Amino acid sequence: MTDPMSATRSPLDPEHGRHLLLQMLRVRQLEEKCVELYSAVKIRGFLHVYIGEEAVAAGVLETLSPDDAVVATYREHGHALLRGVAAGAILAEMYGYAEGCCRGRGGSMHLFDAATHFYGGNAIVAGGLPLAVGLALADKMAGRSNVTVCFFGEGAVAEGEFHESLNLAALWQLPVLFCCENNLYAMGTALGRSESQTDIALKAAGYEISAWAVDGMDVLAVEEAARRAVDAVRSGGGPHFLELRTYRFRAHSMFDPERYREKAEVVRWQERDPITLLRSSMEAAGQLAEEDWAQLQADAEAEISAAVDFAEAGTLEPVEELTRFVYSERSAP
Amino acid sequence: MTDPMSATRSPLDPEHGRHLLLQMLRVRQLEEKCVELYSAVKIRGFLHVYIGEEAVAAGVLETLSPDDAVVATYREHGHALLRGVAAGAILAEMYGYAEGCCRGRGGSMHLFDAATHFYGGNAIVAGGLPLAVGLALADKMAGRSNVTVCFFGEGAVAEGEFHESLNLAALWQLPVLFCCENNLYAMGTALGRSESQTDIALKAAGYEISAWAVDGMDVLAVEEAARRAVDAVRSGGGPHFLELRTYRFRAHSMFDPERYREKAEVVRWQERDPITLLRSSMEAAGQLAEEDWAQLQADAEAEISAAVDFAEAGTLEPVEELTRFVYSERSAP
Amino acid sequence: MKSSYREALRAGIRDAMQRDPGVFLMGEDVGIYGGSFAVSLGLLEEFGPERIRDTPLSESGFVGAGIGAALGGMRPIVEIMTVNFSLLALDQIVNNAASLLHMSGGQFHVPLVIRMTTGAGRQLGAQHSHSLEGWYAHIPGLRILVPATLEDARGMLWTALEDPDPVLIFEHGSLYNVAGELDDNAGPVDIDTAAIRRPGSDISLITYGGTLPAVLDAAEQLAGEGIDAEVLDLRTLRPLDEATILASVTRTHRAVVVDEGWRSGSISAEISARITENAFYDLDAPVGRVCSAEVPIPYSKHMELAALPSVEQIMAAAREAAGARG
Amino acid sequence: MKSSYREALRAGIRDAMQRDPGVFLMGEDVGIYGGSFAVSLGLLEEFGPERIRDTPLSESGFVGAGIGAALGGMRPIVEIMTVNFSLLALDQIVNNAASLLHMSGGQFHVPLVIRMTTGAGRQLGAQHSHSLEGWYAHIPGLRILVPATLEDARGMLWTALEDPDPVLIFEHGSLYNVAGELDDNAGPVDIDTAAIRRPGSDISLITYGGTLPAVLDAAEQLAGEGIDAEVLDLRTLRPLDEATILASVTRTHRAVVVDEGWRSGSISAEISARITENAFYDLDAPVGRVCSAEVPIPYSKHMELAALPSVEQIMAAAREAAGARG
Ligand SMILES: Cc1ncc(C[n+]2csc(CCOP(=O)(O)OP(=O)(O)O)c2C)c(N)n1
Ligand SMILES: Cc1ncc(C[n+]2csc(CCOP(=O)(O)OP(=O)(O)O)c2C)c(N)n1
Ligand SMILES: [Mg+2]
Ligand SMILES: [Mg+2]
Repeated sequence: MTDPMSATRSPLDPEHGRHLLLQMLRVRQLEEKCVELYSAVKIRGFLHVYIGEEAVAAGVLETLSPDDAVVATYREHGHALLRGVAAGAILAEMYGYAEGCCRGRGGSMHLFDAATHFYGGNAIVAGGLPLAVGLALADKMAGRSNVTVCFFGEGAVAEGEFHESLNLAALWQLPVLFCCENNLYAMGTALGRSESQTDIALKAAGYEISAWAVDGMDVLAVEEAARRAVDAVRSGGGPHFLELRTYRFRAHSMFDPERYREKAEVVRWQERDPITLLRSSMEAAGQLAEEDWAQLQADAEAEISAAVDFAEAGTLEPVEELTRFVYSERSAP
Repeated sequence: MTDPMSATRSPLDPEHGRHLLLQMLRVRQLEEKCVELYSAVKIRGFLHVYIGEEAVAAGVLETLSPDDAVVATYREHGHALLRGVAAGAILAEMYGYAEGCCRGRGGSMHLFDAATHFYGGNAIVAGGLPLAVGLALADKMAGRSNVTVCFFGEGAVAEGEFHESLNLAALWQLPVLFCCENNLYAMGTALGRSESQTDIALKAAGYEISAWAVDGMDVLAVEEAARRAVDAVRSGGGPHFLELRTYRFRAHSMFDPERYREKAEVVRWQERDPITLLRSSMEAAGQLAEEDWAQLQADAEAEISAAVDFAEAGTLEPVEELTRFVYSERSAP
Repeated sequence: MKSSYREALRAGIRDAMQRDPGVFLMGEDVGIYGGSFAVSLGLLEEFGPERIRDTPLSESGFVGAGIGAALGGMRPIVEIMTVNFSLLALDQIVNNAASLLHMSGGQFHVPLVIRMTTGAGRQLGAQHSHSLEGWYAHIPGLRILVPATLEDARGMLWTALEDPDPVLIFEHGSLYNVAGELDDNAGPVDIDTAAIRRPGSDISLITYGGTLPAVLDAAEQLAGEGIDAEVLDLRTLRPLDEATILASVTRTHRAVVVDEGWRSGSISAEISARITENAFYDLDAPVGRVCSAEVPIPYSKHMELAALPSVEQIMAAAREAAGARG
Repeated sequence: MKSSYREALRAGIRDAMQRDPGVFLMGEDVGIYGGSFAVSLGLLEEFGPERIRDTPLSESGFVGAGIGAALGGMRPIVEIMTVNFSLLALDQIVNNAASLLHMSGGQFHVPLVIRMTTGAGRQLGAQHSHSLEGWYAHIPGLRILVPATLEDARGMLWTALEDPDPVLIFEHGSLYNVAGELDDNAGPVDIDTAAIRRPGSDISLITYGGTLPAVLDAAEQLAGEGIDAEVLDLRTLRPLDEATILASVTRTHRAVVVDEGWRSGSISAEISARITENAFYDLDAPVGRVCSAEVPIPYSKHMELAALPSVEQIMAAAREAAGARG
C-alpha cells in the first residue's frame, strides 16, 4: 500500500461532492439540534457533540458495505446517523422514549442498531477496541469478507486496551480498520500532556500496522484514505490504522467550561470547518450553485425537524419492562 | 547516550570477574537447591527458577546503590539474593516458616524485603510495572536521586499495564530502568506468537524511551549496559529500557512438560550458559585458576547449604497471627 | 459557613495538601480542567502541576503508580473519575494495594487514598451509573469510606491519609451540589464509627452515602404515621461498625437496610446476615432490604428512577417490618 | 467410564467443538502448552490453531475480543487462567458483556462463555488464590456456574454455550484431579437448579464447587452424631435457585452456608439474607456461615489451611445451629 496522502487525487464528481456535503450537514444539524434540546431539558445525561469533526465519519462511513460493522464511542450520534440509523430513532433515544433505537435504555452515549451493524456507543474510553477486534475475528473465522471499523479518540491511545487490541489485530491479521479521531484533546488534556510520543500513526506502525495520518477536516482526503484502507483490509491485508486529524469546535460535553484552550485556537480551527472547506472548493470549481447549497441545507433541516417531531411524539416504555433485556428472553432467570 | 553495544569494552578486572562469577553461581546453586527441595516436598506452590538467566540479575543489580528500589516478578529468587536478601530468609520463606523474609505469607512468588528496598515478587504478569513507575515518581517528587529498576519477562509486553507504565514513565521523565528479560517464551508461548512486532527494544523506543538490546548471556555486557543506563537515569535522563536477550534452561515452572520447544534448542542455548561463558573467557585470559573456580563453587555451596540449614530449623508462625498484617497494626479494624 | 459537598471535599484536599508536602492529587483532568466533577477546581493554581497532577487515560497505570508512590513514602490521593472506570484498575487495587502488606509479612504499607464518584440518578446510562462501593467492601486490606454529609466530605480525607493502609472514598454523584452549613472549624473526623443521624425507637433504617437523604425523608414521613425510625449512617463499609448496628437493632428489634447497589450480593445482604447472626433472638421481623433493581441502570428518567431505591419503597419496607408480628 | 474432573471438562469442550463449528477456545497457553491446568491438552492436535487459539498475555484484549466474536455470531469459550487475572478484564466483563443486551434495548446478545480456575488450597499465595465467583454473582447480566461434580464439569459447558447471554464457569483448582465414575452417556445438564447431594432432615448445609467435598464429609460425620444434614449444591450462583434453597430450609428449619469466599459480602451473606427474608418464621436458628478468613490467602500450608473453611468449622456451625433453641 502506498500512502494515500502522496497519491494524486481523482477529480471530484459534483454529485458525490454534494452527497458528502449533505452527509456532513445532516450531522451538523442533528448535533446543533441536540445542543438546543439539551438546553431545553429534553435531553439529559452527558451529551458529547461532533461539531467540527463531521468529515471523519462522513468520509469513512462512505466507504463501507452494508454488512460491515461499526464500533464507536460516546460521541457517536453522527456515526449512527451516517451509518443509517434514523435521525428520529436517535433523537427519540435521547428523549428516553420507547421509540428510541435502544428503547430509551441507552441514551446519547449508547446508541446501538442491529440492522446497520452499529455496535455502539461505548462510554468507556477504549472499551470498544477489543470488541472490534472480536467482531473482525468472527468475520475472519467465518470466512466473511466484512470489515469492522472502530472509531475512538486520541485519548484512548493511553489505555492498555488500545495496546492489547492493536497487538491482537496485527498478530492475527484481522480485518479491522482503526480510526483514531485525533481532535487534540481528551476532555481537558492536550495530547502532549498524555502521550510521551504524540505521533499517533507512528504508534500504530509500532505494531506492524499500516498507518496513515490524514487531514480530518478534508472529507475527500478522509474518504480517499478510508477507501484504500478498507479495500486493503477487505482483501486480506490485515488491520489498518488511520489517524484523522480533526478538532472539536464545541466543549467536550455540556458540562465543560473549556478552561484548557484558548478561544483563538478554536477560531483558527473553525477556519478549516470541514463543511465550509468542501463548500468553498466546490463553489470555486463551479460545482455548487447557490440553490444547490440552499437545497442541501433545506434537505438536512427537513430531516432533522421531522426527527424532532418523531421524538416529541415518543412514548415511555412501561416501567414493568425495566428488568427486560437483562437476560435474553429464553434464558430469563 | 550512545548505544553501549557499540562502545569499546574496558578490560576486565579479574577480581571483579570472579565476583560476578560468584554472584551467578550463588543464584544457580540456590535455584538448583530449590528444585531439589521442591521434589522433596519441602517447597510447595508454584516454583519458577532462573537457571540460565543469571547474568541478567547479576549484571544489572551490580550497578545499583543501596537506596535504589527493585521490583521483580515471580521468578525472582535470584534478584532477591543478589539484592542482598539472605539466602536463608529466602529459603525459609519457601518452606513457609516464620523466619522467611515474609514470615511464610508470601512464598516463592512473593519475596519482599524492606531493608534492601526489594518490592517483590509479583505474580501478576506486568503487575509490577506501575508500582515501579510510582516508586520512581516518589523519588522524583522527593528530590532523591534514586533509581528504580523493574524486571519483567517479554510476555509482559503484551499486557496493557506495560503500555500504560512506559508511557507514564516517559511522559513524566521518571527515574526508572525497565529491564525486559526476554527469554523468548511466556510459559509455552513463543514471542512471535504473542507479539506482532517482536523487536522489544524498538517498542520501548516508540514511547521515546532510550532502549538497548543486550546479550543477556554475557554478564559483562549486561553490567556495562546497565551501568550506563542507571547512570543516565540517575542523572536525570528519564526512563531507560534494556531488553536482555536470554533463555531459561529449565521448564517454566515445576508443572511444565515443555511441549512447546525442542530439546535441541535448549541445548543450543546451554552452550551459551552465562556462567560457562565468563568462566571460559577468564580462563582463556589466565584470570581464573582452577583453584579459584573451585573456591567460588565452594563458597556458593557453603552459603546455600547454610541457608538450607537455616530454613530447616525454621518454625511455624502461630496460626493466631493469621489475620495480622491484613491491616496495619494501628488501623486494625 | 455555607458550603456545598463539592466545596467541602475541596477544602479537605486543600487542607491535606497544606498539612503534608507528601500529599498530592493525581488523576484524569484534575488539573487544568478542574476535575470532571469540579472537585479540584482551583487547586492547580494553588499547588502547581507537580502536586495537582493530570494523568493520561490509564487507570491501571496511574492507580498502580499511586500504590508505588505510597510505597515510596508519598501520600497520594488518586482520583478515578467514576467507580465504573475503576474496574480498569481493579488488578492494582486488589492484587497489589490490598495484598502487599500481608504478602510481605507486614513490611510494606500502602498509605494510598483513592477517591471516586459513585452512583446513579443523573441519567448517565449503564456505564456511568454503577454503585460498587459495597462490592469493594468484600476485599480484605481495603478500607471503604462513604461520606454522606458535609462534615464527612470535609473531614474524612485527612484521617484516611493518616491511615497506613489503602482507603477508598466513594462520593455519590448526586451529593456534589448538596449545600448546607459547615462549621468554620470543621476538620478531620473519625472513620471508624457509624453515626445515628436520627434517633428512633421503632425500627432501624440503615444506610449510607447517596441514599441517606431519601432515608431521612422516609423517616420524617414515617413519624407522621406513628413509626419512630432510627436512621443509621454507616459512614464506613469496611470494616463495618457492627457494634453500632447491633446496638441500634437490639433497641428497635426491627431493621431495614437501604443501599443503591444491586440487591444480590449487596452490602445490605452482609448487614442482614450479621444482624441475623448476632441479634436473631432480638428481631421481631426479618431484616428488610431496599436496593436497586438488578439491571444495568437505564438512561431514561422514569426507568432509572424505577431502578433506584425510592422513598416510597423505603417507607413500605419499614411499614412491613414494623407491622410484622413480634 | 473412569474420569477425572479435568477430563470431564475436556470432554465437554471437545463435545461442544464437535457439535458447533462456531465454537472455539481462546486463552493463554490453551494450545501448544496444553492449558495451564492441562484442561485443553490434546485439543490443538484435534481442532487446529484457529479453534484452539493461543492468545498473548492480554486479558482485557482477548476477553473483549471474545465478546466481539460472540456479537459476530461465534460461540467463543474464553479461558482465563485464574480468576485472579480476570480482574484485568473486569471492565470488559461488567461494562460490556453484562450490559450490552440491556443498553441496546435487547438488540445485542453476548453468547460468550468464560471459564476460569478459582480457589485456594494449593499454596499458591495471595495473587493466585482468590475465590471471587460469589463476588461476580453480584453483576446483573451474568450467569455464574460452579460445577462441583464430574457430571457438571462434563455437562454444563454445552448448556452454557446454548445460552444467549454471557456465562462464567468457575472451576475450583482442587477439583481437577478428583476422579470417579462418569456415565458413558453423560452429556449436557441443566444450569438452572440447585441439587440436593445428600438428603437430610435436621439442617440444610448449602454450598457449591470446591467446598462441596468438605461439606459432604462433614455431613457424614454429623450423621454419626445424630444430626441428619441435607447437603445442597448450588451449581449456579446467579441466578440463585431460591426455590430449592427455601424448600430445603422450610423442611429442616436450620441452615449453614459454606463457601470459600471472604465472609464479608460473600454469596453466603446473600443466601443468609434471602432465607431470612423469605423463611424467617420457619427458622429455628439463625442462618450460620462458614467462609474463608478475611485475609489475602497466605502461602504457608498451615496458615492457608487455617484461612479456609474446614470440616471441623462446618461441623461446629452445624452443631450450633442444630442445638439452638427452636
Ligand atoms: C476508561 C474511562 N476513563 C475516563 C472516562 C471519562 N472520559 C470520557 S470522555 C474522555 C475523554 C476522551 O478523549 P478522546 O479519547 O480523545 O475522545 P474525544 O472526547 O476527544 O472524542 C474521558 C476522560 C471514560 N469515559 N472512560
Ligand atoms: C496477568 C497474568 N496472566 C497470566 C499469568 C500466568 N502466567 C504466569 S507466568 C506466565 C508467563 C510470563 O512470561 P514472561 O513474562 O515472558 O516471563 P518468564 O516466565 O518467561 O520469566 C504466565 C502466562 C499471570 N501470572 N498473570
Ligand atoms: Mg480527543
Ligand atoms: Mg519469558
